[in-house]
Amino acid sequence: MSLDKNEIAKRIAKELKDGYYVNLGIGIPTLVANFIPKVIEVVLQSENGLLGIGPFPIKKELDADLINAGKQTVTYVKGAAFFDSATSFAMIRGGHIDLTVLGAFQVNERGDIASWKIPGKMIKGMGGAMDLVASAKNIIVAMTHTDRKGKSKLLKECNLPLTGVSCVKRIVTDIAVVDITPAGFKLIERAPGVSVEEIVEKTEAPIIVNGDIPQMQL
Amino acid sequence: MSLDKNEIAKRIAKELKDGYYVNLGIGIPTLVANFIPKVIEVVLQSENGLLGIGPFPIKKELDADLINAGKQTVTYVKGAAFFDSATSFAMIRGGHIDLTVLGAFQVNERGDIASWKIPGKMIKGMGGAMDLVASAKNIIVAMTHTDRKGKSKLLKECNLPLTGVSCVKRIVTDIAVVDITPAGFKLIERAPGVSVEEIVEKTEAPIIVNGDIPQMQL
Amino acid sequence: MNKTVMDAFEALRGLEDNMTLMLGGFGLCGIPEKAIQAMHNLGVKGLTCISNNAGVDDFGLGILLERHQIKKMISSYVGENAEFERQLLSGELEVELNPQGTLAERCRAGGAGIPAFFVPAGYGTEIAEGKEIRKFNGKMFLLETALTADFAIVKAWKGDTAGNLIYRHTANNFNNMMAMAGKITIAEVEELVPAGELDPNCIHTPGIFVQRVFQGEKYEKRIEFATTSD
Amino acid sequence: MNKTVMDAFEALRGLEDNMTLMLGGFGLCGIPEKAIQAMHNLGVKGLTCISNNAGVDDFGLGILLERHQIKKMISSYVGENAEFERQLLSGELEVELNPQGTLAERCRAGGAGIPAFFVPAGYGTEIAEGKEIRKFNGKMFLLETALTADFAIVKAWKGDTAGNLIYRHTANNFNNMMAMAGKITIAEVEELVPAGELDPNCIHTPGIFVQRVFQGEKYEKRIEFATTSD
Repeated sequence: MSLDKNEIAKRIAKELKDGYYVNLGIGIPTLVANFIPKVIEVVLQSENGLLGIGPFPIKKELDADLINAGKQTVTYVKGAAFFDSATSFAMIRGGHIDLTVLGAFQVNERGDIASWKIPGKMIKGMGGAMDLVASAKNIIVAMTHTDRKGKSKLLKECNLPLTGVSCVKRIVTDIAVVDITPAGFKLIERAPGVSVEEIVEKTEAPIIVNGDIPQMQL
Repeated sequence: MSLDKNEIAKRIAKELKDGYYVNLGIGIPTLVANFIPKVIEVVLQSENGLLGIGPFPIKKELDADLINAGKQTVTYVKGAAFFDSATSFAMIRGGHIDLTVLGAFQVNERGDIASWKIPGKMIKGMGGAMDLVASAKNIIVAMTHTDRKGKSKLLKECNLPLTGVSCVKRIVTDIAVVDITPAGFKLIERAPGVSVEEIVEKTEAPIIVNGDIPQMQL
Repeated sequence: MNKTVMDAFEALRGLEDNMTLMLGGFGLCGIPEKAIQAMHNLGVKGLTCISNNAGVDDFGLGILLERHQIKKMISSYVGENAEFERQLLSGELEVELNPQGTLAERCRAGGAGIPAFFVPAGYGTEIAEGKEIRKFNGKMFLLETALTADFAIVKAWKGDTAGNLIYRHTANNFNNMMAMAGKITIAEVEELVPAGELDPNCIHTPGIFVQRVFQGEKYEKRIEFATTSD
Repeated sequence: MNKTVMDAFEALRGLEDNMTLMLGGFGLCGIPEKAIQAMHNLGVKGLTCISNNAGVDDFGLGILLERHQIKKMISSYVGENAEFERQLLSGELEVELNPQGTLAERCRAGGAGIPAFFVPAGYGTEIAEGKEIRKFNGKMFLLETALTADFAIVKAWKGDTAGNLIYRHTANNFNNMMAMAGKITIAEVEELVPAGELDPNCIHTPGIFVQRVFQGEKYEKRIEFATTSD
C-alpha cells in the first residue's frame, strides 16, 4: 500500500533527533510537526521570523500577527523568539538549522531539486526554498514517487527549472525511502506491502538495491 | 589669539542643524556636545551602540553598561535606542549620519586624512574612524593647525598612514576654518585676532584666500 | 526630534509616478495597509514595488495591481493573487523573483551601505544567470547587489515620535530591513507614543532610519489562512 | 531545549590550545568576564582572539595577554593596554587591525553564511593592501571576508534556558553578532530564567545561535573611564 500524506510525514518524523532545529516547508512537511516523538525536543523555525512554532491556535486565540511561512495562523511555544527576515535567513544560510524538510516536483540522482516553477503554467516564485536548499546541511524531500500522470519524479535529469543543485540527501515518498549517494539513488526502505520491483519500475533513474530492503516502521 | 579646545568645539557647534544625527569622535569633538544651541534638536550617535547620548552621569548614576565610544560613562536621552555594533555601523556606512566630527594628525588638500597610526610609535588601531570617514556625507575635522613642534598639519600630502581619502569637507583649527575644495584648501574664517598671513604661513599646502576673510563668531 | 505626520497622505508627500518603493510585510501580515490604501486613492502610477509578496486580489498590494498602478514587482513569492498572475502572463506587469533570504539581505545591505555580497542561494539555477559566481571554501556563491528605494513604507506595532519602532510577533518580517533602506522611510504604527515611553533596550528599528511616522486608525489586519485546532 | 551548564569551566569544555575565539564587549563593557577568568585558570595557549579591544592590563583579555595565552588578536582598537603594546612591538604577539564596522560585519557575515561582502572602509589606506577593490555607483569598495570561531563567548544581561539572550544598554555591542558566528557559542548571563519568561518580541539573540548558557556570580563590571557631571 502506498502511504498517504500523514504516513509520509510520520516516517519523516523518525528522522528528527533531540535538540534539532527544523524548518518544515509548506504541504506534507508541515504535517511532520504532528508526529514529533514526545521523548525528544525539537524547535521549529519559520522563515518569516519565528523560532518555536506551536500548534494551530484555537479560534479565540487567532492572531493576524502570528503566522507561519505558509501564512497559516499558528501559536508559539515557551522559549520562542521573533525576529526579522534578515536574521531568519542568517539562521538558514549560516547553517544553524539541523534539518530542512520540503516538497518537490522532481529530484535527480545527484540531489538536484526542482520545486518552484512550471514554465508557462505556474509563476508563484521560489519563496525561501532556494535559500533553504542552498544552505541546509541536511535536506529531506517529501513527495509522491510519481506525478498524477504516473511519471516518475526521481529522475536522471530534472526537466523543470532547478531550485538548487546537489543538495537533497534523502527522499521520502509514498512508496519508498531513497538516499542520494555519490553513486546515485539508493533504496533504503519500502512502504509496507510495496515491492522492490514496483519502486524500481517507478524510478526513472537507476536505483541501487543492496540486499534485503526493510519495510518502513511507522 | 588661537582658540582653545572648547572654543574650537564651540565653533564646530555652529555647523549643527536642527534634526541632525551626529557622530562626535574622541577628544575635542566630544566637547561639541556642550555647545549645541538650545533652539535646535540634534541626536548624538555613539558607534558602540547608542543613539541619543545624554550628558555625563552624576556619581550615583554611574553605570558600567552605559558608555560612549571613548569608553566614558554617559547617560541617554528620551527617545534613545540601543543596538549592536553591526546595526550601528549600518547607520554609519549606510549614510544615515548627517555630520561626523573627528580629530586628525594631518589632512591634505584633497581631503585625505591621517588620524590613526604613527609608525613605530603608536599602534592603538583605527577603531571606527575608517568606517566613519569612508561613509559620512559630511566630515569636519577638529585639530590644531600645527603640531607641537610647530609643523603644519594641513599638507600637500599626508606623510602618516591614511585613515581615508577625499573625505574631509571642512577643518576647524585653533586659528582658522578651512574648506577642502576641488582646487585645494580654501580659507573661510580666521580666529579672532589671527591674521590671514599667519594662517597662510602655518599652512604647508597652498591655501586659497578670496577677498576679506571674516573673523569667527563664537 | 518629532517625526510625526498626521496621516498616510501627509506621509506620502513627494511620492511621484515611476518611483521605487519598498513595502514591508509577509503575506498580509505586517503590511502598511493605510499607506497602501492612500496610494490607491492618490492613483500614483508606474511604481516599482519591492515587497516579499503581492497581497491578495482585494487587499494589500492587490488593490494597487487592480488599478494597474504597479509597473514592476521585486518579490520572492506572488502566488496568492490571481490578478497578478494574469497581468504577468499578459505582459502588463514585470516581475523579478528573488530568493526570499536574498531579498531580505539585499534590503539590509541597501540600508547598511554594503553595495554587494555573496550568497549561495540560486547557484545552479536560472537565478544565477548573468551573475558573478565565485567559490569560497569549496562552495559556490552568487554576487548579489543592494536594494534601496525612494520610499520605504513599513508597519509597526508601536512607535514613538522619534521614529523608534517595535514590531509584534511575526509582523516584523521585512519591515525592519526595509526601514533601513528608504531614502525616505515612512512608518505607520498601531500605537504612537511620546519619545521616552518605549524601552530603549527593546527597539527593533532605531529612529534614525525613519523620517515620518503616523498612527493608523482601525487596522483591519486581515488573516490570509485562518487555521485553527478547534 | 535546555542549554544550561553549571559554570564557565563546563561551558568551555572542548576548548583547546591554538583555537580561534570571538569575545564580545567594547572596552570593558559587556565582556564575558567569567569565561575569560576561567580561560586564565585553564592556561589554554596559542589563542587567536577576535575581539574589538584587548582589555586593560589586569582585567578582561589583559589577563590572558599577561600569561602569554594569546598568539594573535583581530581587533579594531587596542590602545588601553600597555602590555599589549609591549608584546606587539617585541614581536611576541600578532595583531590584525580591522575597521570597527568591518569587524562587526565580518562577524555577522560569518554567522549569516555570507562568505564575503564589499565595504568602503579602508579604501586608499594600508587596510586595502591585497584586497579586491571594486567600484559601485562611482564609489570604491573593498571585498572583506567573513569571520567564524571555534568558540564565540558572549555576555548578556538576561538569558533563558533555551539560549535566548537580552543585552542591557551599550553592553550589546559585538556580543549579538559574535553569538551568531561561533561553531560553539557560550553565553554567560547575569540572570538566567526558565524558557518562556523573556518577552519573545524583545530577544536580541535567538536561542538557535547559543549552545551553552550559564549564570555568572558577582559580576565586577569594571568601569574604564568613570566620567561624571558632578
